[in-house]
Order: sequence, then C-alpha cells, then structure tokens
Amino acid sequence: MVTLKDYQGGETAWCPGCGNFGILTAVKKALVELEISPHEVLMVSGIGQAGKLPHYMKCNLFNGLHGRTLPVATAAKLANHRLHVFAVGGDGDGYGEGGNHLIHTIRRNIGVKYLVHNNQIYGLTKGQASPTSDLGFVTKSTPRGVVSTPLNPIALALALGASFVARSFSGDVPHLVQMIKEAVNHRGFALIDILQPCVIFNHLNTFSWYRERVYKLGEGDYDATDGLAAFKKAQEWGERIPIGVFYKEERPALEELFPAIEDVPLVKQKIESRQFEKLIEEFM
Amino acid sequence: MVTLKDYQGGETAWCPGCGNFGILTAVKKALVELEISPHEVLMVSGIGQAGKLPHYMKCNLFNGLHGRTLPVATAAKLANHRLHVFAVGGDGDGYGEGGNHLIHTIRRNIGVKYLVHNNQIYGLTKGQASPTSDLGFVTKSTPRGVVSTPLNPIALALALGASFVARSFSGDVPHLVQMIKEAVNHRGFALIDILQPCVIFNHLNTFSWYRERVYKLGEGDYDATDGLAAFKKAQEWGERIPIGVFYKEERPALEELFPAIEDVPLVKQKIESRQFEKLIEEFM
Amino acid sequence: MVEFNFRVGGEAGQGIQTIGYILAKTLARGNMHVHASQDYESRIRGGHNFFHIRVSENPVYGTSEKVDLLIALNRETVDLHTKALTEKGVAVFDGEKTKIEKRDPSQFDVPFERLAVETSGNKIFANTVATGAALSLVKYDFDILSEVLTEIFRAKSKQVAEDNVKAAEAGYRYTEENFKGEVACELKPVEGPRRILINGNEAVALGAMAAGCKFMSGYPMTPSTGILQYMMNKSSDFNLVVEQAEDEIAALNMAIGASFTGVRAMTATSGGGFSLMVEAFSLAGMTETPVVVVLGQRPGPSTGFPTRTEQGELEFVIHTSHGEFARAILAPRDAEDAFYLMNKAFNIAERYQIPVVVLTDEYLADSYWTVDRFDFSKIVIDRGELLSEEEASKIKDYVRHKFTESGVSPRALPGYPGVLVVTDSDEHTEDGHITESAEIRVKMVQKRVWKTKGLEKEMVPLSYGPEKAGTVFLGWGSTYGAIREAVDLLNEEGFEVRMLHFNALWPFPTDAVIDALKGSEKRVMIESNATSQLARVLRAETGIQMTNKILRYDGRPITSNYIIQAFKMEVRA
Amino acid sequence: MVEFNFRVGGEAGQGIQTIGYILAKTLARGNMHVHASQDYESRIRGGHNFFHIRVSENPVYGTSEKVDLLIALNRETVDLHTKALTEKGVAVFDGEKTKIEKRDPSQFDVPFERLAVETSGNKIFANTVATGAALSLVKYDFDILSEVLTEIFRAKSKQVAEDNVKAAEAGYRYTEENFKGEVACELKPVEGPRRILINGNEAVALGAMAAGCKFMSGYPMTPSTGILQYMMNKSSDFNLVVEQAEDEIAALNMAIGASFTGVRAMTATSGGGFSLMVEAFSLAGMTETPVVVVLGQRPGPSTGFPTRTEQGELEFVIHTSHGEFARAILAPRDAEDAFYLMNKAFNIAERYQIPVVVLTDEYLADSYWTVDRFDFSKIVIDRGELLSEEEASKIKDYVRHKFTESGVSPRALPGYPGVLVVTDSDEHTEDGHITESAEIRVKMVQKRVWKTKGLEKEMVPLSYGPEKAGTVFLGWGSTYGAIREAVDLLNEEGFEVRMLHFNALWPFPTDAVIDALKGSEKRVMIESNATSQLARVLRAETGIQMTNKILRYDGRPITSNYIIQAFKMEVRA
Ligand SMILES: Cc1ncc(C[n+]2csc(CCOP(=O)(O)OP(=O)(O)O)c2C)c(N)n1
Ligand SMILES: Cc1ncc(C[n+]2csc(CCOP(=O)(O)OP(=O)(O)O)c2C)c(N)n1
Ligand code: SF4
Ligand code: SF4
Ligand SMILES: [Mg+2]
Ligand SMILES: [Mg+2]
Repeated sequence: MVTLKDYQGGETAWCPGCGNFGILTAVKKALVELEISPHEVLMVSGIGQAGKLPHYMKCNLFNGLHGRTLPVATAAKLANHRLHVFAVGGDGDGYGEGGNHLIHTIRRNIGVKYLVHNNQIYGLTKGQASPTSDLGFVTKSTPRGVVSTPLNPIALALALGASFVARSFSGDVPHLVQMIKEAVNHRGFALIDILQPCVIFNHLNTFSWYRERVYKLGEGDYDATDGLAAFKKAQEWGERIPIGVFYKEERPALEELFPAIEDVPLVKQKIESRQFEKLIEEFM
Repeated sequence: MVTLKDYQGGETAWCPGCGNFGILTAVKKALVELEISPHEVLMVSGIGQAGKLPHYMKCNLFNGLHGRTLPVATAAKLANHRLHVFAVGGDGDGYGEGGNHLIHTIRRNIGVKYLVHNNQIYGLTKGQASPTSDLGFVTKSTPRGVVSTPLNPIALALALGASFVARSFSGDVPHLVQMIKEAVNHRGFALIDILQPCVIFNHLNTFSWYRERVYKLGEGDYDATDGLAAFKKAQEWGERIPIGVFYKEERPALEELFPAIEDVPLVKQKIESRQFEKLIEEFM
Repeated sequence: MVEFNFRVGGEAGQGIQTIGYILAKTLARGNMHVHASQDYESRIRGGHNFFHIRVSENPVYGTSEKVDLLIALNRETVDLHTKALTEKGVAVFDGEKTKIEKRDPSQFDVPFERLAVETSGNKIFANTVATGAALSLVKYDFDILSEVLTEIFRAKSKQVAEDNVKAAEAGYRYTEENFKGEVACELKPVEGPRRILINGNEAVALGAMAAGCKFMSGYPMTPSTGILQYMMNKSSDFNLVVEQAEDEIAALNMAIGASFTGVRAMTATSGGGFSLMVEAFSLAGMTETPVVVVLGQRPGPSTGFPTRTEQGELEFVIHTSHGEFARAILAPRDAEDAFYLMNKAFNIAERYQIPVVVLTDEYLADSYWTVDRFDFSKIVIDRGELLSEEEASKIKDYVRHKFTESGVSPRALPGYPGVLVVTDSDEHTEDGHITESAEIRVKMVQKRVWKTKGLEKEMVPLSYGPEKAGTVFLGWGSTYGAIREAVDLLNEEGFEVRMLHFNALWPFPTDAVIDALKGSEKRVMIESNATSQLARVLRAETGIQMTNKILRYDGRPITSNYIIQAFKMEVRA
Repeated sequence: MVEFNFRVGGEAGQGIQTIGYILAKTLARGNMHVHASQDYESRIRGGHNFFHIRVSENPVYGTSEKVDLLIALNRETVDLHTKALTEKGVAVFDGEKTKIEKRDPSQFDVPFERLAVETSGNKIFANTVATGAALSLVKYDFDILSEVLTEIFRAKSKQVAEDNVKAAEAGYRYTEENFKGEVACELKPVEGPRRILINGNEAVALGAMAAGCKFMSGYPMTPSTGILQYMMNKSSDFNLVVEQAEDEIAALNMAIGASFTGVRAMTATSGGGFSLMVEAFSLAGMTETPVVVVLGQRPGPSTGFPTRTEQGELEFVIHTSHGEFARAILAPRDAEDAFYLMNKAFNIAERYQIPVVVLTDEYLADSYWTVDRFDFSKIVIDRGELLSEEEASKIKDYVRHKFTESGVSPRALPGYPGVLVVTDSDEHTEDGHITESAEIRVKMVQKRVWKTKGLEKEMVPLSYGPEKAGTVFLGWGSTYGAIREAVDLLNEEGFEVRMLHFNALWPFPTDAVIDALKGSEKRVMIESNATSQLARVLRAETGIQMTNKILRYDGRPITSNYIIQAFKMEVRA
C-alpha cells in the first residue's frame, strides 16, 4: 500500500505561507489515494517556484527548462505510456514562455496531466507581471499597471478543444485532490489551472481575495460536457470565480493512436537492427 | 492619388492557380481604396509561400523568420506608429512555429493587421500537415492521417479576447478587400484568417471545397459584438463555413498606452543623451 | 568508358527529380557506379532546377560540371547548360514545345509530348518518353529501364506502369531511328555486385533506425525534412514513434524527453532550426541525456539559401549553448558513411550521455550514391552504462548523477521499481536535486566537461594518397568525394598531394592531427564556407596553421574540378 | 587605513540587500571608494545570502574574502563567516534572537529587534538598528547615515524616514556605550570628489539610455532583469518604449523590428535566454539590422546556478548562429566601463549594421562601484550610414543592401516618402528581394563577413603594469579589478607581472595582441570558466599559446587573493 510517507521529500525552499504548499500536499494525497507508487510517476517540471514542487516529494523527476515541460512530458509518455506523467510549472512558464507547447499539446490530447501553479506573477524572478496578471496590476515590470488582456487559460484550452479543463485553488486541498484524481483517471490531456497565492509578490490576488471569490462548479446544475456553456462559464472572473471541472470529453489519447506502441511501451521493445535489412530492397 | 500601378511588383514564384494570387490582388486593392501609399506600409512577413507576398508588390518589407512576424511587427508599430504595419504569413508560420507570439500579440492589442494565408498545409516545405489540417487528412508527415485536433484560429483568438477577428476566402477577392479595409480601420490588432487553396499539396480543401461551403456573416442578423455568439459561430466548420467579421470590439490599441509616444512617434524623437544626466543624482 | 554525365533540367514541378531518379536507378541496375546530385530553388513550380547524374564503371565520389547528355524540359535549360556540354555532348529536347532557333548538331529534337499522347494517351508521360530517348542515345539496355519503370509505377496501377513502359519505348525507338549524331560513349551494364542507390537523408534515417533509434521528433526544414518523412513512413511497420513537433524547440525537448525515459531518440533540422534548439542542447548537456541531432547545413545566415549547400555550422556546433559541457560532432562523408556513422552517433551519445551532432549538408542530403549493400552485421548497439531493471534494483540509494572515475554515471530509467531517477537543469547534487554548493559545482563541471576524455582517439581522420606528399588537402564531411578525386587526378598529373579528411570532429583528435601533418609543407584547407572554420579550429587545438585555403560559398557543391583549378591557380602559384 | 570590509549575512528576505546598500551608500557619501558584491541563492526566502562591502581611501577594484565587520542577521551567518574575520574582526548580531553558545571577543551582541521596538515601535526597523551599530563600531559620522536614510525612506513617508533614523541612532548609541573591544580601524569621510555608487546593471541601463537607446524588450532572467526593470521604470519620464516580451525569441525579434524601423534598440538576458535568441541573432546579421544584446553570464549549462557568476559564453557568442556574418563583442570591466561601452556598442551596431553582444556577468551586474560622475560630454552618437528623409529622397532607386566599398550600405527607414526599404532573411539582391544567384551570393557573403574590417583596431586591450614584465596576466570583462589588484600586489611583493585585459573581444585585435605579448615569458590566462575560452580564441587567432591558466568555475567571483594564491602555487612553481 502506498502511503504519504512514501512521498515524503526533503526541505523546501519556498516562502513560509506560500500557496505552493497546498499544492504539494494535494499532489501527494491524490497519488496516495490513487494508489500510485512513486516509481510509477514521472514529473516533468519547469523553472520557477512551481517547478521546484517535485523536488519536495519523491518520484521520478525531469526538472527541465523554463517553459518546456510539455514537449518533454509528451515524449516521455510516448516512450513509456505506462508511466503516470505529470507536467508541473508556473503561469509564466506555461502560459508565457511555453505558450506554443500548451496550444499544441492540447491539440494532441496526450495523456499528460498538467498542473499550472497560477499565482498571476513571476515568483522566482521576483515579481514581474505574468500572462495572467490582472489588468491594472502594478508589478516590477508594469509600473503603470498591466495593460494586456489577461490570458484566460480555461477559455484558451476550451477553444483548442481540450478534453479535460479544470480550475482549482491551492487553498482548498480536498478540491484539488479531487481534481487531480479526476485528471489522472481521464483519458488524454488534462489541464488543471491552480489558483496559488504568492504571499510575497502578489498582494492583489491573495488567499483571502481568492477565498472570497471561488465557488465550486458541479454543485448546481452545471454540465461539464457542454463546451459552449463551459466557455461562457470561463468568462467569469472577478466577483465570482468558478473552480472545478469546466469541461470533460472522452476521446482517444495520443498514445493510443500510434501503432508502434499498441502492445508494448516503446521503452520495453527490443532493438532489432536486422529487421531493417528488408528495407534495403527498396534501394536495390 | 494612389493607384494599383503604384503597388505593381515583380514576378511571382507561386504555382499557377495558387490561392495566394487572390490575396495579393485583394491586399493591393484594399490599400489603393484606403488611399495608403506604398511608403506608408510596412509588411513584416514570415517564411513560407505566404511570406513571399510582399515581395510581389511594392512597400516597405521586412521578410524575417518563420513564425516570428508578430514580434517584429509589434515593435515596428511601437517604433513608428504612423506606419501601417501588416504581418503576413502562413498557417504553419503563424499557428505552428509562431503560436506563442500570436497568443501574446492578441493580448497586447497592438495596431498590427495580421493576414494568415491558411492553406491547411505546409506549402513551401512540400506538403506536411499544418496545425489547421483537417482530421484524417493524409499528408507527407501524416501517412495515417492527421490525429491532432485542428487548431481553430477564430475560436483561439476569441478566447484570448481579440478585438478584431475575421475570416475570409482568397477565392472571394471583394470580400477579402472588405475585410482588410475593416481591419485597417480598426483600432488595435486584427486577425484575418484567409482560406487559401494550395493547388499542389492540398487536394482536400480545394477552391471548390471551400466555395461550396463558405457563406457570409453579417448578411443575416449576426451580431459581431457578441463574444459568446461569435465563439459559437466559430465552431462551424464542415458543411458550412462562415466568413466575415466574427467579432469586433473598440478599445485602446497598445501604441496608445505608452506615454513615450503619445505625441511623436519614437523614431521621430531626437536622441538627447544629456537629459539622462539628471538621473545621476539618484546614484550620488 | 571513364565516366558519363547526364543532366536533366527544367522548371520546378516538371518532374525533373522523377526522370533523374529513374535514370539513376536504371543505370545502377546495370551494376555501374552512379552519383546524382540536385540543384533546385526554394519554390514548388517554375524557376530552374536540374538533376545531375554521373555514371562510371569505376567508383564516382562526387558530382561534376561536365554534361555529356542534357535532357532539357524547357528552353532555359538549353540556354543555361549548353556551355557545359562536352565535345560530343548532346542536348535532347522537345522541339515542338521548346522553341530553339539555332539548331546545332549537339541538339536532338524528340517530340516528347506528341509521342506520349500517341502511345500512352496522355502528355503526362512525356518525361518517360524523354527518359527512353536519353537511354537510347547511349544505347543502354531498354529492358532494364522497363523493369525499373514497372517497379516504380506498379504501386499506382498496372495500367500506369504499362503506359510508362510504352512511352519510354516510344522515346527509345524514335531516337534509335532518328538520331544521326554521335555521343561520347555508349553505356552498358557491367558485371559486378548489385549496389543500392541511396541518398544522404535516406542513409541517415536508415542508419538511425538500424542503430535502434525508436523516437524521432522533427519540424520540416530543408534539407532534413526527408529524414523525418522517411521515418514517419516506416513508423507503423517498424514500431517507431515519429512526431511532427510544433517547432524545433519542442522537437529537441521531445527527443530529450524520450531519451530520458529510455529510448534512443533524435531530431533533424537545419541551421535555423538548430538555432532554436540551442537551449535544449544545453539541457541535454546538463541533465546528461543522450540525444542525436542531425543538422543538415544550408547556406546561412538566417533563411539564407534554403535549397543549397554550405558547411557553415562547424564552429557554431562546437561552441554552441551557454555553459561548458562535452558533446561529440560527426560529419558523414557520403551516404554510406552516413549509415554507419549514425550507429556511432547513438553509441557515443549513450556511452558518454551527451548530445551528439551529425553535421550533414544539403549536398549530402539530396545526393544519391551507389553503395555496397549495407552490412548490418557491422551494427553494434552499445548503450553504455544503461542499467537494466534488475541491475538498478541491486543498487542501494540509486542516484542519477553519481560521481565516477570516468565521469559517466550508471543510468536507470523512470519506471524501474524501487528506483527513482531525478535530474535537473539547475546545478545538482549526485541525486539530481538542486544545489548551491561550490564544491559540488566544481566536481559536476569537471564531470560534464571531461567525461569524453579518450573519445578523441575514436575520431581519427582519414589519410589518403601518397604518404610522403608534402601537400595535404584537408577537409571534412561531404567534401570527401571531391577532395579524394582531386587528389587522385592531381597525382595522376604528377603532383604529390595527399588528403586528411575528417568525419568526426569533436572531441578534436589533436594528437592524431599533429601526427598526420608532420612533414607537410603545404596544408590546404578545403571547405564550403567563407571563413574556413576547420582551419581556425585546427589552429586553436594544435597551433598548426594552414598555408592555403580553397573555399566555396556560393551555395553550390565543391567539385574535384573546382579544387584542381583553385590548386593550380593559387596553391601552386 | 588601507581598506575595511563589511559583510552582512542572513536569509533571503531578511533585508540584507537593503542594509548593505545603505551602508555602501553612506560610506560612499564620505567620498571613500566603495565596492560591494552580492552572494545570493535562487530563492525568495530562507537559505543564506550575503552582501560584501569593501571600502578604502584608495580605489577598490573588486571584492575580497576578508571580513573586518560581520553583521549577522542569523546564526548561520556567524557559523559560516567567522573564519573569514580578520585579526581584529568583529561579528555583530542580535543575541536575543540569534543563539550563539561560544562568546569570543570578536562577537558583539546588539539587541537589534528590542531596540527597534523600543525606539521606533516596530521590529521591522531592526535592520536599521544593525546598520547604526555597524557604523558606530567604525566610528563613522552618524549624520551621514541619517542623511542617507532620510533620502531613501522619504519616498515612503516622512514618518518612516524618521523612524529609521531613530532606530539607526539607537543602534549607534548602544554600540558606543557597550562595545568594549577593538575594530581594525575607524572610518571617516575624506576630502575628495563625491562619486556615484552604481551597479553593473544600472550602469548598462543608463549607458544604453545615454547612447540613445529608445526601445528595450526583454524577458526577466537573472542577472539581467535589473536592466529591463530600470529602463521600464524610467520609460514614462524619458520617452522610452520598454516591453516585457512573452519569451526571449520575441524579445530579440522585437528589438530587431524596432531597430529596422529606425530606433536604437536592445534586449538583455542571460545564457539560457540568449540561446533562444540565436536564430534572431542570425536574422540581424542577414538583414544587416543593428541591435545590441546584453548577455549577463551565469554558470551554465542550462539553468545552472541562476544567481552566481561565470564567464562561460565567450566562444558561444563569437561563433553563435548558423551561417557566417560579422558581429562585435564587448565585455565591460566594471560599472564605469559598462556605461561608456554601451555607447560604443550602439555606435558600432549602427556604423557596421551588425548585432553587438555586450557580455556582462552576474558579478558585474549585481556589484556596486563608486565611480566618477559619468561624463556625458564623452557620449557621442554616431549613427553611421543612417540617411535622413532628405538624404534618402535624393537617391534614385534606393536599395537597402547596396554594394559599397566598405560593405556598409546607406540605410533609409520605412516611412520615408518616395523610398522603400526592403530586406529579407533569405539571400537577397541589393534591393532586398530573394535571389538564387551564385554571383550575388558571393558578394553578399563577403559584404556581411568583412564589413567590420578595421574595427579590430578599436578593440585594443588594456596594458597595465611594468612594461618589461615577463609574466603577463590576461583576462577579459569583469575580472579586470581582481587581476589589476593582483598585479599591483604582486609587483609590490617584488614579482614582475603585467596585465593585458580585454573589454572588446571581437573582431579580435590580432595584431595588437601579438604586439603586446612580444617578449612575454609566462602568459597566464585568468578566466571564470573551466576550459579557458579566451586562451583558445587567442591561439586560434594569433597562434600564441598560454603557458598557464588560472580558472575559477564554482560560481563565485575571482578575487585578487584567488589569483595571487594560484600564481604562487602553480605559476611560480
Ligand atoms: C529561458 C528562460 N528565461 C527566463 C528564465 C528566468 N526565469 C526563471 S523562473 C521565471 C518566471 C517564473 O514565473 P512562473 O513561471 O510564473 O513561476 P513562479 O516562480 O511564479 O512559480 C523566469 C522568467 C529562465 N530560467 N529561462
Ligand atoms: C525555424 C524554421 N523552421 C522551419 C523552416 C522551414 N520552413 C519554411 S516554410 C515552412 C512551412 C510553410 O508552411 P506555412 O507557414 O503554412 O506557409 P505556406 O508555405 O503554406 O504558405 C517551413 C517549415 C524555417 N524556414 N525556419
Ligand atoms: S515568491 Fe511567491 S510563489 Fe515563490 S515561494 Fe515565495 S510566496 Fe511562493
Ligand atoms: S505550393 Fe501551394 S501554397 Fe505554395 S505556391 Fe504552390 S499552390 Fe500556392
Ligand atoms: Mg507564477
Ligand atoms: Mg500553409
């Protein structure tokens, strides 16, 4: 049986009170509840405060480049689709530097679960605006306040036909555990945008700011299979902020569509050079 | 008075019958009708068949990198906002390689007009799938047919809060002329996704395929100021394909938001090193 | 017969490549040595392209400027290439379509289109008529052409194959009957082993597959697109995962992700695409993830000459990326070398856990060679310190970046029970977690920079020609054939010239080079670039300076003739 | 007083940088020479950071390992730095907060927090108490501290400023009354010109602005983020357009776009970000668009040591990007040099229409120097062949890439009536349109590669020390101060050592270097990297080999002491 102790990692380098701690707790809990062992998990993380998360637990880890988690994770899943592959990074990492990979990874519907610690700020580089920073927000890089329209990750994912789109809040660990579990059980790509207060550099979107606003989808009559309704819901941001699964759709994951790995994961396949000898005939 | 002759360029290197010709005609016509002179126009183009367009007319031209038109165009507009700055490229260029810039350029609402020649294929590299290639489409790079969800540029732009989103068809020059004129007259960023048959590598989405399907928005009771309706309309693809302005919203363009260029374009401002001497006091 | 040169010219889209390939294949089927190269523009229709085939009973190593038989699909081809015709050279064209005023004896008019329509009912067979006509001029055995056409077009339909054979025959017969001139020589099949006809890209792809590469991610870019496409086409039948990435950044990050997870992985691109991979290249260095990057060079900077050739990226790849770490750089000489070098590339990548660059170029990628059937028994898969599940499970407290004497750490894979594989792009401890320690930093730098020690001994340059010759021609990669031929020809003429040629450039084989250049008087660096990059590298590593340089940077391949002329004008003078 | 060293240590988030800066500023206000450097981790809270201040009546060029006064904000600081204390060194700390068992005479306990609460009502003023205590220990004039505090905190509110002064005074008085030990020396203001206190990033930013840079696009990355932020903060008042890009690819493409349109433009990043700019760098080369890229080096590869220092990117930038084209590379020695070199960078970029790299590093970026007030009369804006609207209108059939003797083409700007500016990343004709011509290609390559001819004469390395010395220390960039001091100290000790130092590295000043190294017996390359990159470059360009190397690659800056020790152990031996 897998226990929380199996996932116990070393010392953290986050600031006391940081919203990242709730995410760390939730990730470990979810994995334990799913009875997944550390060696079955591969976390691919980016650079930023968020990207440090897997260092603070126990699992396989490829802590790669700022913004480049998704291509690494995609290929890892294709190379060994028996692994539970997660991508973990910040809002700057995933929606800024890595925006192009997000778009195309969603299109691929690869079975990677993507956790975005969305603190609406660049944490590790000490407080510049991120793509999700609210309009007017004054940061070190926006002395006159943010003027670009904040990126709405939920709406973006929906527009790209994502098969699983959720939002959660690091201040509500049980909810986040639930989201992660649903994501893992989902076939294909899952985006979980996680509202994560940065207690140092974001004094606008604080724990209490979020707490006053978030409410849960799915407790009323919300239908998470209706894409248009989801898009409409995704527009809500301000007085009230919905969390939960916005949209979910069952369709084959990318790793199911490669004849090469229908039976055996790529990494388990023998290297047989001689099989290619028959291709020589084409050149005779 | 500006005439078509002013825009007459040299020989083209496109294939006979290519959908790009209609776009070339429309661009020149629109500029003439808008009474814009060639020297007032800067086209920033990418690499691909589409990116060659400005070579075949007369105007200022920065033919840069594959996928990187938008940052160059954005900065050009900020450096001299009196110029009419266009970005021109293919679907691979703009939605593949350049996806991240598209996302963030939309957020900025910079006054650049972006023409995407969307032939749903990589033309210049001889026929690989592009991000907009239809599901199942067999190309040189997808022998088993496309399996990734095609990118819907209209929906994507809407999700990002684009202020002007249109689709046109290179087989309907008057319509395209109209779209370009509206885009130029729009405040801020304008995306025109242009359906453009590639007669060599795309035998699925041909002139007649498009012609049978396209119909014009705005001839009925379509309201181009309703974002949700626009998003719903954007889902239509297949039997019927809407063209026209999906969405339009008036808000300040990025170049209006820099105090530095409120009065005089940056390029017209004198370099005055001595003004910075007063900053020295901060270091005393 | 010393050699014979065909050239097929016309606009893009006229099917020049097909005629050329069929000709080359038909000649190769006669057990002759064939080399074919391509000259084309960055457009799909129009412009001017040509396909050049050199054939001989003896090995042919590179292309040539001479033309014995020109197949002109348009007027421009006649205008542009007539001056290249040898004394008995003949230009064949369709006089009914291609208006040419001056008719000289070197010009032979065959109504390609009319014969096509008459025999096969469609002018699309005109090219096949031309092929038949060409082979008739050299009196080549028609049956072989018929066989090749049947093989190639059978895939479309039996009817198409038959129509092609009929069209070819019409051209062949028409020529037999009407050609009254003379050609340089006749060509006939010779005894000898049947060889394969393969181009550089195909050889790279096949070499990678034979070397156990199971994952390939790429973004189309001339001249390397063919590698992606070849592997993509074979992926279902041979259990490969091949993915077209959204951009080159993703392409290399994907290959790294797949390799980290345990499969041999690669990407292929050209200079512009590689520039986008530079950050990930450094990531491979830091995380000690093996990966192979094929860089098909084309003339830069920037978009440059997309469909032409150059060797402009040597110093770039030697020094690329921020920070210092080991890498290996190989540069195949020709298609045959490419096949075997890919095996070496993957082995080195895994033995040293480093990124390896294979530098090809457009000339190599697009050129065909007849090559002895590849010997798969020479393929050895050496995965270095890769641990099996069982081996790894025996290690107590496995750490990915363990300090070892060699600098290479045993590598486990994610998914092994009881083992966790942790790595980081930040400076890290042996266990892969972030560190700020100065002491660990120093040891990790030393590990990453010097773990390839000894590898330079496997990077031996090839010495060729009379050992005692005071003049040495140096070069690397795809110039091999041209330099080798130039050496042979110059020695035949009485000059004393030898060659030192590199297909493996980094880590630089300093001692071997110093040794090989002992006693040299003239050292002539031959490169397809403007600044002679290998000369600078060689001087930095050995202190030895070149006395002369023969450089070409107009986007066209270096030929033996180009070298010989430059040698006579500049080096000898 | 030769010199005095302060060190402030504690966790990230404890305000070490603020104490340090206030101390440094207060000392500088006394007309002393100050140098301050920072050591910090890649985290926002916790860990261990320190700020080191060296002060003297004489110029101080670099940092030091010695500590005369340690301000310890936590226990770890005492543990880590006590061994660095000089004979009379003192550690001051808050004994009520920081439990330290062994009390030796070097330890002085000041209740920072308690005094803060007592005087100013809030423990957040504890750091100011510490500052007061520290300056009291060296008997520095309190009024200056009071003045500096007031200036700095006035911006927040008058009350905050007053509270700070009160807290400082409490620390100052408490120490006066209670400290019974001895410190190495007292510090007092000296006669002399008032200097500015500025760090490398600020100097780069100010230098760029003075040089007429009007457009800056960047993506945050240590250690260059400060440049972006400084310019961003000044953008409204000084008419700059500063934009945070979505990634580094966009950042450089933007700068190129702005420059093409006619404004001086730059970006700033570090190695990893630069790796993403490599493709656009080549675009600048091809389109002949002037642009300045500041590359703040930090230890690589990959993410590496984000907050530490290294000189690992020299060869990378010399050889970066696909294809061959001219570029210039500058590497400022210190903050003063950085200010003036930025002017040179922009002038070179426009005179030659090339990309220019300014190589700084974390040590330079984050370190403060006292510098003579910048002399704006030395700033000369030379925009090279930039045509005015009027000049351009006189040219018939203007073409952007005209062949000229110098290789530099007159540059018009888009928007000029009657003129069209056309350029292309593809190989192009003089008019900027795509070409496939071999002849034009050759001329264009020559233009782009050799247009900087003569520029190497402006890249003169600095010779320092006794002209006849047989031992030469060589180095580049931010090692200047350490090497210079080492040379001085060694000569004082009786060794004969001179220095050859580069702040401009490319095009390489071959002749000047050969000349400067004539008669040298020992040539010692001193670099903050593992492979001695300049040694290799120098050998490639001149054939001259180093006899010794002093390298450091643990992420910490090279100091004069480090050099002297290595010299005595290895070079002299
Ligand atoms: C290519 C590249 N550019 C920039 C950086 C510097 N950098 C490190 S973390 C970071 C931003 C962090 O913001 P985010 O991704 O939101 O993560 P957070 O720290 O807020 O969790 C940046 C810009 C980098 N490491 N690599
Ligand atoms: C960085 C980079 N990668 C790849 C290429 C090669 N390339 C040139 S055009 C092109 C795709 C063209 O497709 P698209 O953008 O749709 O334009 P089209 O030719 O269809 O108009 C590619 C991949 C390149 N020039 N630069
Ligand atoms: S800076 Fe913000 S996001 Fe980073 S650890 Fe601290 S509180 Fe968390
Ligand atoms: S390949 Fe297609 S897109 Fe390109 S010019 Fe030809 S028809 Fe047009
Ligand atoms: Mg963040
Ligand atoms: Mg396209």
